[in-house]
Amino acid sequence: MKKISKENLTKLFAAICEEASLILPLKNNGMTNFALWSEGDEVDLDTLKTVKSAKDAFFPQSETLYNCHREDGKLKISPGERMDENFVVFGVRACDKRGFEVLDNVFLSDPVDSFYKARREHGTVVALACHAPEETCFCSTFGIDSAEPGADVDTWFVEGDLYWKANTEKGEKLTARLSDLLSDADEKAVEEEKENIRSIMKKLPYAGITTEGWGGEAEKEKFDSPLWEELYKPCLACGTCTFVCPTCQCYDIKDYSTGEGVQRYRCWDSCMYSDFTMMAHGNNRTSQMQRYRQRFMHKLVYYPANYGGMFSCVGCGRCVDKCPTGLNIVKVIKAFSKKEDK
Amino acid sequence: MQELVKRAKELLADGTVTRVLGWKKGDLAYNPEPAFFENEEALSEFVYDSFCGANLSKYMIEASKKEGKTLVFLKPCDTYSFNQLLKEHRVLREKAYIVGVGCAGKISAEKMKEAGISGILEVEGADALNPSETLKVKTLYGDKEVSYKDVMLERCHVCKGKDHMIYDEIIGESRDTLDGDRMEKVREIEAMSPEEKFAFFQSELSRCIRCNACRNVCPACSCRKCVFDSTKFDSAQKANVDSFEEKMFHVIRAFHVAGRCTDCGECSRVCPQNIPLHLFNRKLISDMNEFYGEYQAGADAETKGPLTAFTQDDIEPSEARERG
Amino acid sequence: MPVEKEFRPKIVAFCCNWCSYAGADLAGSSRLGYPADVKIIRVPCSCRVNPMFILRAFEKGADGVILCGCHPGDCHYSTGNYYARRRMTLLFSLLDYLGVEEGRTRVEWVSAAEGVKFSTVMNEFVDKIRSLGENVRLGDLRCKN
Amino acid sequence: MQRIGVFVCHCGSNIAATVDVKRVVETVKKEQGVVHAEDYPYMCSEAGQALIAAAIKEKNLGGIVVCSCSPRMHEATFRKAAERAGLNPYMVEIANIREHCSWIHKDMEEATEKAVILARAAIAKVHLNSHLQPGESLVTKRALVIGGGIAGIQTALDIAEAGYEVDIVEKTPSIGGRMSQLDKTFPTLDCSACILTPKMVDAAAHEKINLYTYSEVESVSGFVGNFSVDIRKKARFVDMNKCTGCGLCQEKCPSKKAKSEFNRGLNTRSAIYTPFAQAIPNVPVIDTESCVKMKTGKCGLCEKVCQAGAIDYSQKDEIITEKYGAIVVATGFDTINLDQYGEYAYNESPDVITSLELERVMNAAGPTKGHLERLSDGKAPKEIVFIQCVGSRCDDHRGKPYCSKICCMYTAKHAMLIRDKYPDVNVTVFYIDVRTPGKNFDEFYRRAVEEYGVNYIKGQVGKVVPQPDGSLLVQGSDLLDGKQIKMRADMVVLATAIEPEAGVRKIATMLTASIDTNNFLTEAHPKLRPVESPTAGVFLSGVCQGPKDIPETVSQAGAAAVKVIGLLAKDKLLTNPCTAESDTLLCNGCSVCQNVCPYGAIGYEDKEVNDHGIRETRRVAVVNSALCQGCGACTVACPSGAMDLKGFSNRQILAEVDAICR
Repeated sequence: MKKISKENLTKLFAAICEEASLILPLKNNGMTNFALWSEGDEVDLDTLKTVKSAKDAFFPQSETLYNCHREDGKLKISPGERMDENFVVFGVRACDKRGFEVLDNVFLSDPVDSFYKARREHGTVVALACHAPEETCFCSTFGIDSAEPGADVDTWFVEGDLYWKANTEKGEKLTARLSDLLSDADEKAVEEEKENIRSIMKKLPYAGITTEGWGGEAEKEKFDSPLWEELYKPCLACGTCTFVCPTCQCYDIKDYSTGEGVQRYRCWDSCMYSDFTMMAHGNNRTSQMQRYRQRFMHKLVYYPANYGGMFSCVGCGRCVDKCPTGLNIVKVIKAFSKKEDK
Repeated sequence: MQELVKRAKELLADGTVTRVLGWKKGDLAYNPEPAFFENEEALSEFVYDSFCGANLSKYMIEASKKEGKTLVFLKPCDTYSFNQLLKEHRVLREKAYIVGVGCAGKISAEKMKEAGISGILEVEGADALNPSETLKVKTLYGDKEVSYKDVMLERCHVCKGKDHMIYDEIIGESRDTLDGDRMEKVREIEAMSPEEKFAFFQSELSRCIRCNACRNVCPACSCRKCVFDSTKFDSAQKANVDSFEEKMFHVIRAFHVAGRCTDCGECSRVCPQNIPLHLFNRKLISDMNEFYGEYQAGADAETKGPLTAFTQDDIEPSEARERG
Repeated sequence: MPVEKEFRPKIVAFCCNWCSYAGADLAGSSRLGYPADVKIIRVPCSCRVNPMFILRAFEKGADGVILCGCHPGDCHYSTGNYYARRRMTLLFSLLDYLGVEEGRTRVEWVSAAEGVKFSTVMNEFVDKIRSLGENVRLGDLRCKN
Repeated sequence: MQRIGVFVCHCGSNIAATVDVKRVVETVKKEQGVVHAEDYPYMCSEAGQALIAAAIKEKNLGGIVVCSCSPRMHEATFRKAAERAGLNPYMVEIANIREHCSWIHKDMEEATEKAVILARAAIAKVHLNSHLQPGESLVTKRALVIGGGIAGIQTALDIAEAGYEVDIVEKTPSIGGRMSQLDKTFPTLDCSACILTPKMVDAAAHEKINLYTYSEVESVSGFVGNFSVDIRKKARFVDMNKCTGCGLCQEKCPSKKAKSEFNRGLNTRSAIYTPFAQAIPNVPVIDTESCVKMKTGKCGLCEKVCQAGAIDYSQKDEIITEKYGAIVVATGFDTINLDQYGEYAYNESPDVITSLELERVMNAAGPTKGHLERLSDGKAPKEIVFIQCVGSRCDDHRGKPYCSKICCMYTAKHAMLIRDKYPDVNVTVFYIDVRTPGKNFDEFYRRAVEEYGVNYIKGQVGKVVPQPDGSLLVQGSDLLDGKQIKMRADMVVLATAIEPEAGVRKIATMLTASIDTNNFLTEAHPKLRPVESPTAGVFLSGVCQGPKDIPETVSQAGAAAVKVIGLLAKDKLLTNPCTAESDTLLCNGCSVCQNVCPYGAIGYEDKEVNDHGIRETRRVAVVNSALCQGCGACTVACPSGAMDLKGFSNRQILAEVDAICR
């Protein structure tokens, strides 16, 4: 266990940047999002939840897959760049850290997504324990311990210090590189902090939410439930929930004509959108009810069916915070358990 | 609130309406959701409090396609949107039974969090018609207090007024919440140098994640298929790959709703990144009022909007700039 | 010192078929020159010009966009340019508000008989765009190489 | 993706001298979809067209781009050529590399580069063109002539002679126009009335011609072959069917102080009046401004004396709607207002008059019964000065930049007539240039100088100053002698510039006909289509199109008639297929397009739709392609992009934008 005083954080960031780039929560006009750090930026490690999750670091909202243009009547293709420099994502919460694992299942299993893989290989995750969980949090539902994220490096703020603990080889390497700035610390303060966090987690309004009844086995029964027809109605079909979500991984591939050529890029897509998975004949899902159902079925049924029971919701509560009409995954879970109670 | 439920039950019972469009209790202190209630029993979950900011008029597009009338609760500002939708034949008057509900200004959890309150468990005093001046908030981290005005939505500080523009009946009195000039920020930006203007909007718009919440909540953006989702202009976009795209999206969106936007403020309310989107709409409203005479979209369902009308001696674009 | 390459702006001129396009033809047949930077797109009427077209031009690298139509009152379709006038007044005002330099957009009314005016306007407009330099505020970087 | 052919025209050296056509050909060959490109000296020639046709067939082209002159010149030519070769004519696009390129640029490098870009834009567009089919519309076999002067009368007579119905709308109480105000006509010195009156009578008597005098066009809608026109028949207060034209009412009318419009205000007329003796119809009108009965309710003398009982004070303006296939504008001219020309003392002295006023003075039916006398004191003038180019060829804002064309000749005519009838009167003409291009015109002018001793001075008059003795001091310059001239005159006659009738702008707007900065109506092509307006179905006759004398006016009137006859002889017309079209699946049914449509071409229907599996009834816009003229206002008003314009679709225009900006 190491520590560094809060006042020296900027030095720490600068030191990280000597051999890697640094992505961490920055404040812009009152809103905090993960972004590339440079000296003078307003770092915000107090805000519990960035608006967008940290997934951009490994799966950016858009990225170029390849460029093509005509040269002497022939098509020339140049592939998009894979990440080839080390970077550090700092201040990731336990939920977002689990989110990366959800993405790993999808992008690192065959066929491997080489863009994602390159980023994962070059990125070191420094997580930050949640000092003050909020009422919208429910990570414990998915067995996540916000007091001990388990990333390459875990950190805790206690009093005026940031406590630092490396968990992996990558984490150790980073720690070694920063050893000049880090001093040794005992774990007592951190243990107290962990206890404190865990006790708050128990008091959260969503503390009792369980995923009982969900998972791959529930497919038919959940899919056919008449509840969806009631639940989806206020949905505006915007993509807020999917774009702030740390685990939504759907993307669309589009072409952009630059005049002299075409840039093929991918960008996040949202299953809430009417043109999601649009094909020549039209859409698989023609109504918003179907689209709405898809999102939750994916998180709570299809994904666990494919990946050994792991849910693709991490309980970060961003959708609870941000849905324009007050809808969220917890309401869905609750509605089903209420129905089943009857 | 009980009065609304009572009236809804009566209208359901006597067959005037087949369903009720209102707000349903949330699972937290502050997240009620728009909801259709098909029967008396369902109305037990009905709520109308200070967090019921959502403008229900756009849901009437779908409700107009259904059998029978829908009772819809509209706040004064929502009635402008309803009128505008009526003008554009997107909703049917005969399918709506409008109960105009009183409003004392709406608040949001977002604003409370901005005011430094986190871990909200209970909010006391958020009564829709008669809220307390100071809200008592029970949180995970102790009891807090916050002034109602401080957590009120921006749009309520520049409220269009207490009058409903269209209704079948009114329940509950509205409260005056106006204490600002809605064009103040617009003027402030107008006075900036082009460089400052550009920097300001660049910084605001750079946060846009193209979630389309602003568009999808907007009662004026009622297109079956938005140009940004269709291939008609080769303009289908899903992400802001380049900073130009967010400008394109927001400029065109503002232009498409010009003369139709009632300034209901929903776009700014729902933006997850808190981008002051109303600043685009208000600029256009301000220009149209100045150049073509005062016009309030949705004040009635007949008057032609400024972009579907003209006079022979309208201002020239160059003159408009000189006035700039 | 490297010699700076002369800035040659890309300028799109939307001209209505009945007045301004004919005015441009007359400028041509009268040999009234203007810089080759101006490229004309023929539209039936100024009211055919969608703000989307103008933004698209900037997106793809235009440095200036000008819209020319019949004089108010002389529209071949009676009312088209009146609508165009309102639309452009508002669009340009909004672009100014966004911080795009004012001179990059312009509306001019040019009749079929005004070859001289067409040429003068285009010369002026090109000068203005040259003085403003390259458009960097309203373009898609992917199109700049 | 189409298989595209590009054809680059040299236009002799018009294009080829500035644009490297070979390089254009080589460069566009690399463009996507271009499978054929070639150049030729004259693409529009028969051989050029054959070349295009051959390529279309051999290379199986799906679209062609012709890089040539303006599409306003030869788009139709190339479309026809394509059609003959079996290609839909709307698969042709023109890149205007002459008017918009070679003619305005000097640098070959620059012009060639631009020509390539213009070609690329056209190629990008033609990729998105679609096969359009023109519709058909029926032709109403009836013509409207606006204006009943010599131009209108002649046009109407010629059309009627071909067997078609014609209506003449004339705003004054009688047909006849300016020509009826003239005394004699150059260069033959015919009496104007003697040659005009028979034509007026012919027109009135013709079974195919219907006169609406004292009437004005109120509004026009529709399009070529199918115009609908509202005509306001102003209340005459005299029953046309009952009036015998005896003239007793005018004689007895107690109010005789109204200025005679016919005599240019030089004398007065009664409140109930016919403008002149030979007026057609010979039915008076009551001028409500001067009529005592109308103003005070008392009087009613005319009603009392009218034995036919034709007076009807209760008459109201009546609006009738008529359908026409073609409309001819023959609204004529007036002299300009001289308020700005203080130096000629026109407003100060009654002895300074315009030439048109002199016509009335010289006319036997005029204010002086044809005696040449000063209007101030009735004395016979001894010294008359004519001033030419008053307000014509003027480079300041007071006058007109153009030559009024008729003044040199009528001034020579006036001078000659005066010298002939009053040999003791000295006549001096100040001129800038004397322009006499016309049959027997120069001979006529020379006679005035040589035989009649008219004193022509090249120079301008700076000032006319009324003197205490009633005479006028004329200060001018003699440019040939290079000296200042001061001379005394008894009368000064101003050859005042002519301009289109005041109401023509309103009429042009109603007809959506273009008008130039001087208010002359614009012709479809200055050389090749001089009697047609750019607006289909609208034709031009007489001075409304530009200054003309009588023989030119009559020729143009006949030419306009031929164009009308050619149109009315058709039973059906092909309509422009470039009309708006709404995509039912995208339409919101919001009515915004209908609000901006100037033709009422958009309606709404409740339609059953299947929107990717969603079946419902929707209110959607439907365009009546017979009414739609293709302006595109609706396409921009439509927020969802449901409304698009065929031939100028959103994607076509965007493709052009992209190609130009690339």
